[in-house]
Order: sequence, then C-alpha cells, then structure tokens
Amino acid sequence: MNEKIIRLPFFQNMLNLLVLAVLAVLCVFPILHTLALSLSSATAASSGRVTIWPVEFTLQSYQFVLENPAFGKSFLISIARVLVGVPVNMALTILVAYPLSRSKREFRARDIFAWFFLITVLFSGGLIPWYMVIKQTGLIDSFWALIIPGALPVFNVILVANAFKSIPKELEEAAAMDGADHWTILFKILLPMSLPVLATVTLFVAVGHWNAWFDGLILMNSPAKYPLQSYLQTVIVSPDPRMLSERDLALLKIISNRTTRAAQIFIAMIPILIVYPFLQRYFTTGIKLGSVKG
Amino acid sequence: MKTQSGEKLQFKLILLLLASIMILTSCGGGKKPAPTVAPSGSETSPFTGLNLSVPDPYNPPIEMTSVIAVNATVKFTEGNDINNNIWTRAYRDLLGINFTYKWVVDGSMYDQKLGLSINSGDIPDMFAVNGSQLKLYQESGLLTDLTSVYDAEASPNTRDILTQDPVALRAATIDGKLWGIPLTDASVATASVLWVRQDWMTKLGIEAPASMADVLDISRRFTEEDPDGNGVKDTFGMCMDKDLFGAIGGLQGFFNGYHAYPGIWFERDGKIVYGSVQPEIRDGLLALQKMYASGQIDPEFGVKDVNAMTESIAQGKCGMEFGVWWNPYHPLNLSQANNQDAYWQAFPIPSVDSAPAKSQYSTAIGSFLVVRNGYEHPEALIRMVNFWTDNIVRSQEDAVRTVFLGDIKNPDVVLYKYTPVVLWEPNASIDGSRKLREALAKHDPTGLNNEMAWRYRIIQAYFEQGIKEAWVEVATNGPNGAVSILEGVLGDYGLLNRFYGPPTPTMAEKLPTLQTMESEMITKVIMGDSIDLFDQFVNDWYELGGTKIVEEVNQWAEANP
Amino acid sequence: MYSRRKLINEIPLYLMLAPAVVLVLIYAYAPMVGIVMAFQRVLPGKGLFGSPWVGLDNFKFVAQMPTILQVIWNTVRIAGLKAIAGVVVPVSVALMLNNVTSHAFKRTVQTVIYLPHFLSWIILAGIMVDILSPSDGVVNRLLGLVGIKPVFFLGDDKVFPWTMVVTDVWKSFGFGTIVYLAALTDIDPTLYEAAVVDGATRGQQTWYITLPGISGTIIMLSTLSLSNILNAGFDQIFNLYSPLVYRTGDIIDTLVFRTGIMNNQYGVATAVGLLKSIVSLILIAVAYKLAAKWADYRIF
Amino acid sequence: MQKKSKVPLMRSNHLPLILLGAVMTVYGLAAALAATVLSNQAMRGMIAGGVYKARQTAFDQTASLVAGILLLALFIWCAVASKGIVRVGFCFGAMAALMTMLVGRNEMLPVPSAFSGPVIAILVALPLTILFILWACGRRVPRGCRWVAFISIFIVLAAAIFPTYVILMVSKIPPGDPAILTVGKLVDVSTNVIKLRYLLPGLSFLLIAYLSMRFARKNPAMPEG
Repeated sequence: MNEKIIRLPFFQNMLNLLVLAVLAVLCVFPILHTLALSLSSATAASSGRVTIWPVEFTLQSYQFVLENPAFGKSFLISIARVLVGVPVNMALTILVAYPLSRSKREFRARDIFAWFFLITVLFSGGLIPWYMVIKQTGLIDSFWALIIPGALPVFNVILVANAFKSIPKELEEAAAMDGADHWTILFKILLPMSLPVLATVTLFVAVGHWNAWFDGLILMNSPAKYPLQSYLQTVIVSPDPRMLSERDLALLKIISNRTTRAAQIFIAMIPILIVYPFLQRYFTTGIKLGSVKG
Repeated sequence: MKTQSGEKLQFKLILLLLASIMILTSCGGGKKPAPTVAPSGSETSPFTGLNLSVPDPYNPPIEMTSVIAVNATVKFTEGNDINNNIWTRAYRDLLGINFTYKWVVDGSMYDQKLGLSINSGDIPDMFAVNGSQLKLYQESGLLTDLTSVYDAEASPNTRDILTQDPVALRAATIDGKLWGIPLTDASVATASVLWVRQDWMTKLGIEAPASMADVLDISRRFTEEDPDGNGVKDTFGMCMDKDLFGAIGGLQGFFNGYHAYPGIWFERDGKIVYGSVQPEIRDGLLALQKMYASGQIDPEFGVKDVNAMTESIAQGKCGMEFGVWWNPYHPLNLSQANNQDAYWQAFPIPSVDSAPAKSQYSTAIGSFLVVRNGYEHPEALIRMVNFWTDNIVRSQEDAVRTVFLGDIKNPDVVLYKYTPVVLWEPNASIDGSRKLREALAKHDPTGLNNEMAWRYRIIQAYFEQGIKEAWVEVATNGPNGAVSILEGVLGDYGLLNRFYGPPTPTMAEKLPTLQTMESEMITKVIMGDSIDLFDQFVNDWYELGGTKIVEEVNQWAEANP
Repeated sequence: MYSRRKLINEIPLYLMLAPAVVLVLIYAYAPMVGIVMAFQRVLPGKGLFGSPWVGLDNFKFVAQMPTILQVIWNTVRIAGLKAIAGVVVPVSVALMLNNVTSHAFKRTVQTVIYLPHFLSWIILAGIMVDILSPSDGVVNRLLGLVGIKPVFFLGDDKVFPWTMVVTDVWKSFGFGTIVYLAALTDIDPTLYEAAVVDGATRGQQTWYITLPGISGTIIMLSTLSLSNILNAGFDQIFNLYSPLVYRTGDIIDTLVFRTGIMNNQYGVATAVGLLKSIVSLILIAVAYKLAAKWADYRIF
Repeated sequence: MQKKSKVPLMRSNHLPLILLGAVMTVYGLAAALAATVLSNQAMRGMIAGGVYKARQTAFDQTASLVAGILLLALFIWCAVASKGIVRVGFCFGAMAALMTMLVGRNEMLPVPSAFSGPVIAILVALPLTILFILWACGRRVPRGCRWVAFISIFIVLAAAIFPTYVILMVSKIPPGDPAILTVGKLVDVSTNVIKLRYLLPGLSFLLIAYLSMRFARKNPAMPEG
C-alpha cells in the first residue's frame, strides 16, 4: 500500500524492526535448538552444552532413527494419510459449503442443515460410543479409520461457505441466466474465484492430518500401523519409574536418549517446513475472505 | 574424555551383555549361542531336538485370541511378527492352540485400549489385567473362575513358582475363587539398598555408614568437601527425582531408615496402617528439608525426571542414592564410564536408632492372566503357563532358553516379549548369586551353571586383573554385593507391603488424588515449606477418604490373613 | 407456499449434502447415543443399554469430586488468559508489521512467526519439555546468563498455567497476526491520505483509523473465542502436565480423560462431558449473538 | 676370522647386577603377595569391592614408585659398570624401570583400565625383552648367560601378553556360553602369570649374575689387547 503515508520516524522505525526481529527469532529459536541438539553428541546434549549450534557434530541419532523401521513405517503412513485424507476432506467440504452458502431463498432447508452440522461440533457421546461405531463400521485397525470418521471438518466448511458468499452475486445470476445449474456455478465460477481460501483450507486440512495423533493411538490395533505423531507420542512419553524393572532397561535407555528424540522431532517437522511457505501467498486474502465476511 | 578404544567398546559390550542377561533371565540357567530361531515357513521345526515336557496337543486345535502390549523397543527377527513368532508357533505346534492377538498396543496405551475394546463388547479369550481391572471385570461377570482348572492341570513347577511368593495366589482370589494367574516376579527386587560412591568415601576417609546419622554426614561431606576434586562445589550429597519413589533414587529407602514406610500398608498394634500418614514420616521429611536447605539435594529435583537425574549421576554430580539392586546396570554404570575409578557400593539401609531398619518392598505381582467368561477351554491358559514353567524358567538347557527367550548374540531381540504368559521365579536371582558368592570365597567355580560361571570370571577379572569395568557385576552379585543384602531383606530386615489385594472401592476412587496430594506435600516440605504441611496432609488424607480406605483395608486384611 | 420448480432446482443441493450427511449421521450422531452412559453405572462388556440406570448419581458424584471446582477454575483461567493474550499480541504485532515498509522483511517475519502454528503439540511438547527443563533446558541456561534462578516452568504449579498461556500464544500469535494484517489491508488508504492532510500524527492515525478499521475483526474473533472458554487445550496440557501441577494445571478435558479411561469410570466421564457440552452450547449461542450484534458477523 | 673372546657382564664386580635382580625379585614377590591377599579378602567378602580397589591402587602406586626408582638407579649403575652390548642392554632396562613407575597409575594413560593394565605390562616387558635379546645375541656374553637371556625373552613376553590375551577372550564370550569353562582355566593360569611379571625376570637376572660371576672366576680377566 501507499508507502509515504505510513513511514515511521527513523528511530521508532528501527525500534519497530528490532522488536519484530526479536519475535521472529523467538519463534525459530526452539526449532533451531532442536536441530542443533539432534546433530550433537549425546554427551554434549546431556551436559547441556548445546544452544543453537551443534556440539561435537554427529549424525548418529539420525542414523539411529532412520535405521529404526517403526519410525520410517509410521512416517509413510502419515504421508499416505495426508495424500488420501486431504482430497476426501476437500471434496466433502466444498460439496457441503456450496449449499450452505446459498441464500435462504435459493435453499430453504439451509439453516436446518447448518445447525445439523454445527451440533456435531458441540456434542459428542465420548470416546467409547465413538469407538464402538467405528468398530461396527469395521474401520478399527484399518487405514480408513484415520480418514472417514473425521472427513467433514465443520469449521473449514464455514470458511469456504463464507468465501463463496463473498463472491459477487452478479456473476452467478449472469451464469444462471445462461442456464447454468448449481454444479456449473460451483465448478466454473465459485471454485476458480475462491482459490486462495481453498488453498488455505487445504493447508489446514493437510496439517491437521499430519498432526493428528490421538485417533491413531486409539483406533489402530498394532503400533506398526501408527501414523508418525502417534508413534512419537509413545516414544516421547517418559516411562513411569514405579513401573521400572531391570527388564525395562532397554526401553529406559532408548527413551532417555535426548538427541534421538530431537532427531525424530525434527524429521517429523520437515514436511511442514517444506510445504507451508509456498501457500503463504494465498494466506492474506484466503484468511480474510474466510474469517471476516467481506 | 577418554578415547574410545576398541577394548573400551568390548567392555561396554560385556556390560551390555550383563544387562541383557538381567533382561533375559532372573533365574540360574545358562544360555549358549544356538542356531537362531528358524523363520516362519521353513520346513524344519525349531522345536526338533529340544526335550520339552508338553501335554498331548489339542486335536483338533482350538482357537485362542488375546491382546498384548508391545513397546516401541521390541524387535522381531526376520520373517517374524507379533502374530507369527516362536511363541505362536510353539502354542500351535506343541499345545494345539491357534494363538492370535486381537490387537497389539504400545505399553502406555494398554489400559485405555483394553477398556475401550472390552466396553465395546470386544473381549479377548485370554488377556492380562491389573488388580483393579481384575476386580472390576470379575464383578461384572466377564471372567471365568479358574479354581477347578488350576487344581486339575497346574504342574508341580507352576504350583511351586506361584507359591514361592506367599501372596501371589491370594492376590488373584476373590470370594475364595481363583480368577486369574498372577504374573510372578522377584518381589524383593523392589526393596531399596543404599548406594554410595565408595571411591569418594575412601578419598574423604569416610567409614561405611552404620546409622542414618552417618548417611547425613556422608551427604554433607560429599556436598562440601569437593569429593570429585575439581575444586568446584558442584556435587550433591544425595540424588532423587520428582517422582520421589522410583526404582532409581527413590526415597522409600531413606524413610525406611527412620522406620517410616511411605506408600505401603503394614501392621501396627493390631491394625493395618498406611505408611505415608505415620508420624515417622515427619522425621524423614525434616532431615530431607535440612539436606535440601544446605544444598545437599539437587535444588531442581522437583522437576528432574528419572532421566534427568540419570544424567547428573553420569556426570558424577552426586555420590549417594537409595535404589534397587540392579542400579549398577543402569544408571550407575554411566558414572563409571565417565570416570573409571567410580565405584558404587551397596549398603543395607542404616537405621536412625538401635532398632535395625527394615527395607520396604511390595509383592511384584502387578498383573494377572484372566480368561473370558464363556471361553470353552479355560484350561488352555494353565497349559500355557505350565509350558513356560516346566520348560523355560527352570530349563537348564541352553538350547531351549535360546530358542524361547532370545539368542544372546542379538540381545535386542527379546523373544519372551511376544507372549503375555511370562512368570519369573520370585527368589531365583537370590539363590543363584548366593551360590556364586560361595564359589568366589572358595576360589572354585566348579558346580556353577554357565551363566554364574561367567559372572564368576567377570568378578575374578575385576579382582585379579584390575578390569575396572567389571565392577558392575561385583557391586551386584559379588561379595558384599547388593543381592547379598536382599537376602537379609527377605529375612528380618525387610517389610512386605501387607496389602496386596485389588484396590478397595474408595481406594480406586480416592487414592490417585491422595497420592498426588502426598507427593506435592513431600516435594513442598523438602523444598522448605513448613512441616505443618505434613500434619495438615495427614488430616486431609483421613478426611478425603483415608479413614474409609483404612477401614476397607482392615476388613480386607481380616478376610486375607 | 410451495413451488415444484424450486424443489427440482434444489435437488442438486441435496445431492451435494448427501454424502456428508450420511457420514455425520454415522460418525457424529450415532455416538451421541452414548450420552445415556451419563445416567448409568457403566459395566464393562454390558453394552450401551446393559448397564444399570442410576439416574443422576454420576452428576452427584461429579459435584462431590474434591477437585471439580478447582478444575473448572483452572480451565476457565487458562482458557481466558489464552483468549486475551490471543487478541492483544497478534493485534499489536500486526500493527507493527503494518508499519514496516521493507517488503522482504515483512514477508520474512510473517513466514517465520506463524511457523509454530503448524506444529503439533506432540512435537512442541517434545521441544518444550527439552528447552524448559530447569536443569539443562536452554531457556533456563539463558536466564542463568542474566542471573535469574532456574524457573520450573512445567513443574511449579504457580508457573505452569502461565507456561501454558505463553507457549500457546507463542504457537498461535503469528497466525492471528496474519488474520489482522488481512483486515488491515481493507482499510481505505484515502482515509490515511486525508489524515495526513489534516496533519494527524502516526499515533493519531493508528488510534483513529487503523484500530477502528480492524475493530470489527477484533470484536468478532474475541467474542468467538468466548465460546472456547471451556477448551483450555487438551492436546497441549495432556502432553505437558504432570501430577506435580494437577492443582493448577488439570482441566476438564484431562480430568474426563483420566477418570474415564484410566479409572474406568466412564459414566462419570460422560456426565462431565455432557455438562461441558451444554455449557459450551450456551456460550456459543451467546457468542454468536454478540458477534452478530457488534461485528455484524453471521456464522452462516 | 678370530673368535670374539667372552668377557663377564660386569667389568669390576657384579654387585649392582645382583642388587638389581634382588630388588626386582623382591618387588615381584611383594606385589604378588599383596595382590593375592587383597583379592582373597575381597572375594571372601571381608572387604568391599571399592575398598579393595582403593587399597590395591594405593599399594601399587607406592610400591611401584619405590621399586621403579631403585631399579632405575641400579640399571644406570649397571650400565656404568658394564660395557659394549651389555651396557646398551642395561640402558633399555632403565626404560623398563621408568615404565614400572606407571604401574597403578592407569589414569596417566589415555586408555581405559581394561586396556591400560596390559599396556603397562607390555611397556615394561618390551625394554626387558630387548635387553635379553641383545644379551642373547651378545658375542662377548658368556654362553650360559646367553642361554638364560634367550629363555627369559619368552618368559617376559609371555608374562606380559598372555593375561591380556585371556581377558580379551573372556570379553568375547557371551554370558552363559559353556566355552567360559575352558577359558576359565586359562584365566586362573593368567592370574598367576601376572604375579610372575617381575619375579621371573628378577630371578633370571640373579641367575645371569651368578653364571657371569662363575665365568669371571673360571677365567680371570686378561688385559685386553
């Protein structure tokens, strides 16, 4: 926007930049620290000599992690989960968002459905019934248990619906004049025009899938099928020392290894670190349209 | 930092093997490298040539479903997985039981998963439960009464092992009926001993601690007199962690010195009382408070978990801890690895007065194997237990042990982790190492089984060839080792938790909260809050259900004399 | 009045909704039957209707829980603090960023500060536990450099709630910032030009133009966050708390989880959950009314 | 070519050589005794493992220091009182004396104790070995002495290397392997061999001294041409 209007006096400007820089550092620091930790020797890590630069550089912990089949397996599962889950979620989101974005005049049952979906955000029967249903539908221990039950993220529906609404009605009416039906309007007009929001939501969904841990832990019947975050949860959770017996030494030793933990954490971050900057250009507009109704 | 020479690694290896021996067996009986278990699908049965005592297998084979907790550390050999491994094959080929797991879950989630699947009506035929689950599921009629099948089928070995621990079977009995097979383990192994850096004591000219006064003195001098000689006052007298009562650096040993027994139930003038609310605790707390105030305890113990504490032990920051007998295998070995002259000596818990201190311990029975109500072959469980007790635990045949427990050549494949039916001999490690010590005194290893003969040589290497890395074995199984102390604990110098039943109703409901209150109180007082907190805690404890719990426990005790 | 053409015209809409409706019916509504457990003494293996009905006993039990009030207070406190900080911080940062002229710098800072938003609490918990360790955590080491005694961020029940708030803000402020930045771009530049012509200072511009410009968004988001007052963040706290800090750190969700799963008191757990749902429903209704009133925001 | 005529090891008298042998023997005996007594006490459980180590180290450090200094002095004296290849030998012996002072000070070596014990043993043994090799080859050394020296080479080397070799074998055997029973016997042997490390060379020095003296008495020194 117009620069000469909002330029700060030099000193304030410097201060401003400084504060922001510090904030930025605060945000990356822990991540850099983890990276440094994962690249340092165990002794350096345990004696607390690592800050943001590796001490006694070594790749051992990464070697250890990558040689551990369980980690790689769960990593792949998480990838698959994102690749399958995101399209499913997006399809449903869009299909639901469109009707809900119609005016009451166009779609009389709109509010009924709106509440129909909203209620689900508020009320739940708790873990057991949820588990039982998933079991009844035969999804327990299947990959789809991570996809289907949560296939409709209501908040994203709201975002997308609002985005649709914010698109000038004239276009649609014009299209309707030419006899375009709902599908045409949805795919030919609304989708192309709300790419930013869709990109944003896609990112949300993807990240959501990547970060989900609880369902994997509960719904899978063997650790071999855990997605990455569930696996990490079981590794990062520290053992109850009352339970310790001499036969748990192996376990204790692995868990107590700080650098290995750091390595696993960092590897789990990588995909996100790679993906998210690319979608940033959509964000500003995307979120605006989504959250604040234009 | 010492350079990591090949030899160093080799002796690391020794210790690793030592640890894995601990992991693999707690009973005398050797293992020798034997042909690794044949992967599934190979024609030759891995059981040919092993003499195993097994009943006639079920014909036609029966089905049995179960569930199991498998941690991220459990590994499988090529071609094996949790549903296809030496144990499933053994059950199938030798017992005629097609054994499959409904689900496998990480140890941290076992109770959750079990609760969910059972509550959603999906009940395995045979599964492991803890005390409260045993009670809950028995009440809701989910379990089979095992009394008759046990009487009918349990082998002499099984009966013997299950009765070595006097409370084992009673813990699994409700209303005079047996509802589960207790998974026994060495109970006394949970008793604390006092571990002190002998090299520091020698350096400062300190005698072996004979009383708690000595312990406090050692702690003070370890803090003030720079035992590590680095010129910096960076050492603590005693290490402990935020969990207060763990197996490493736990406080129960310290309190025992004051005749206080936190967390366990014991008899006092005719009634069963709860240790944590007895007046003796106060003395222990005051002592700890002083130690903390004068910097003898890590000021950050309140947030250091066992791993953080382990690190300060490794760095030679503290010279004394109360812990169980196997501590030298981990973490104490770390401190010797960093400073080859470090030597931790085990001492019996000293007493604050003339009366000898009793080291507290609880029965090691945490879980039970139960059978779903309505399962056609409850006796199958007994047969599986017999198979374990007759052939594995007591087998002197190295081949057998290698096939079923694990090949020492790759210690991280621990085969018995694949089956829930695992019972250890309560007193095995103790008897074994007594024989070992006698042999050492006679300088004559003849008559020791392979494993103990091996320990004999390791200890000999320490004493006669100055191999300092071998200290771990000396400190545990050697003369004056920790295990020798445990014998005393089994005798007059131990106090067994009198309550071994499943949690009483009020317990199940209130004890978690009360325990939280307790650990908060202890932590706060040690860190300097007024000791009144303790008195207040005692009141609150009784008010918030303690009174009721004591009642229930006493009723239970009358029922289980 | 009913028109055939309209209905036909609506059919595709129903088609679009159909799959989602089915899914939601199965996976969201069917489980709600489980709410009956709140009125039962749930016996394992007895199925949903096998267990004996106990009326309101579970609710009574909840009411008598020694910790319940404390837990509710913890929840509200933590959630409230998060909500407030969750508005103040991003707004200020947004304003500051808005004053930055260098595009590269602006872009970089944006990109960096909203990174944590995308990391799971599992991962962050791993990191936090490490860097916040009072013994050798890097944070306390740095504090030590300026002579501050180690703080037991995760172990001291006085500090713990604040740790939760700060870490939560740390995770999410960057994202909020972007929302507000988006709102800022809406402000009509001519307003500023006019202001400059009238000789308004920077401060005045911010106060009279910028803030009012985004006040809509601010009000909207803060009112909406009201509806989350009972959600203090299960993922975060479940992965970071310990018995040491139950007194101030235990929140409704963690309590439900522990009573339900760990202690097998599913009835009680469901009861608490139900109470929570009802309260949140009311809160949300209120929140959206307010949002609609003040910020002209309608959820649909 | 004319045959080199034999001469006694020492030019004037054999006292230093005798003393040398005596000191080494005594030290060997003392060390062996101390080790036996201490390890017996420890294995019977009369003293704790840590105490045992403390005492053992204390003894080694003092004894080895004293012995080391004495031996050094004597070797030098011998070197002065001898000539030719014999003298060279004594000079090497002096190194062995220096190394002796290391015994019980493992931490001075940058290797783990499992290794440093053997290393020191070898550090001590090598110079002695060289010494005996030189004497065994010395043309002017009396025949008897040459034979004793020749044998001593193997004794010294064996005493130094055999225990190390055994320990490495033990470290390679997994727990429970019956092989330990056979290796065990070797361990017993080696623990005794260790105790002979100084005793045997000491004795051979004495023997050599005796032979050399006899040689001297038999054919009194003729003035060299």
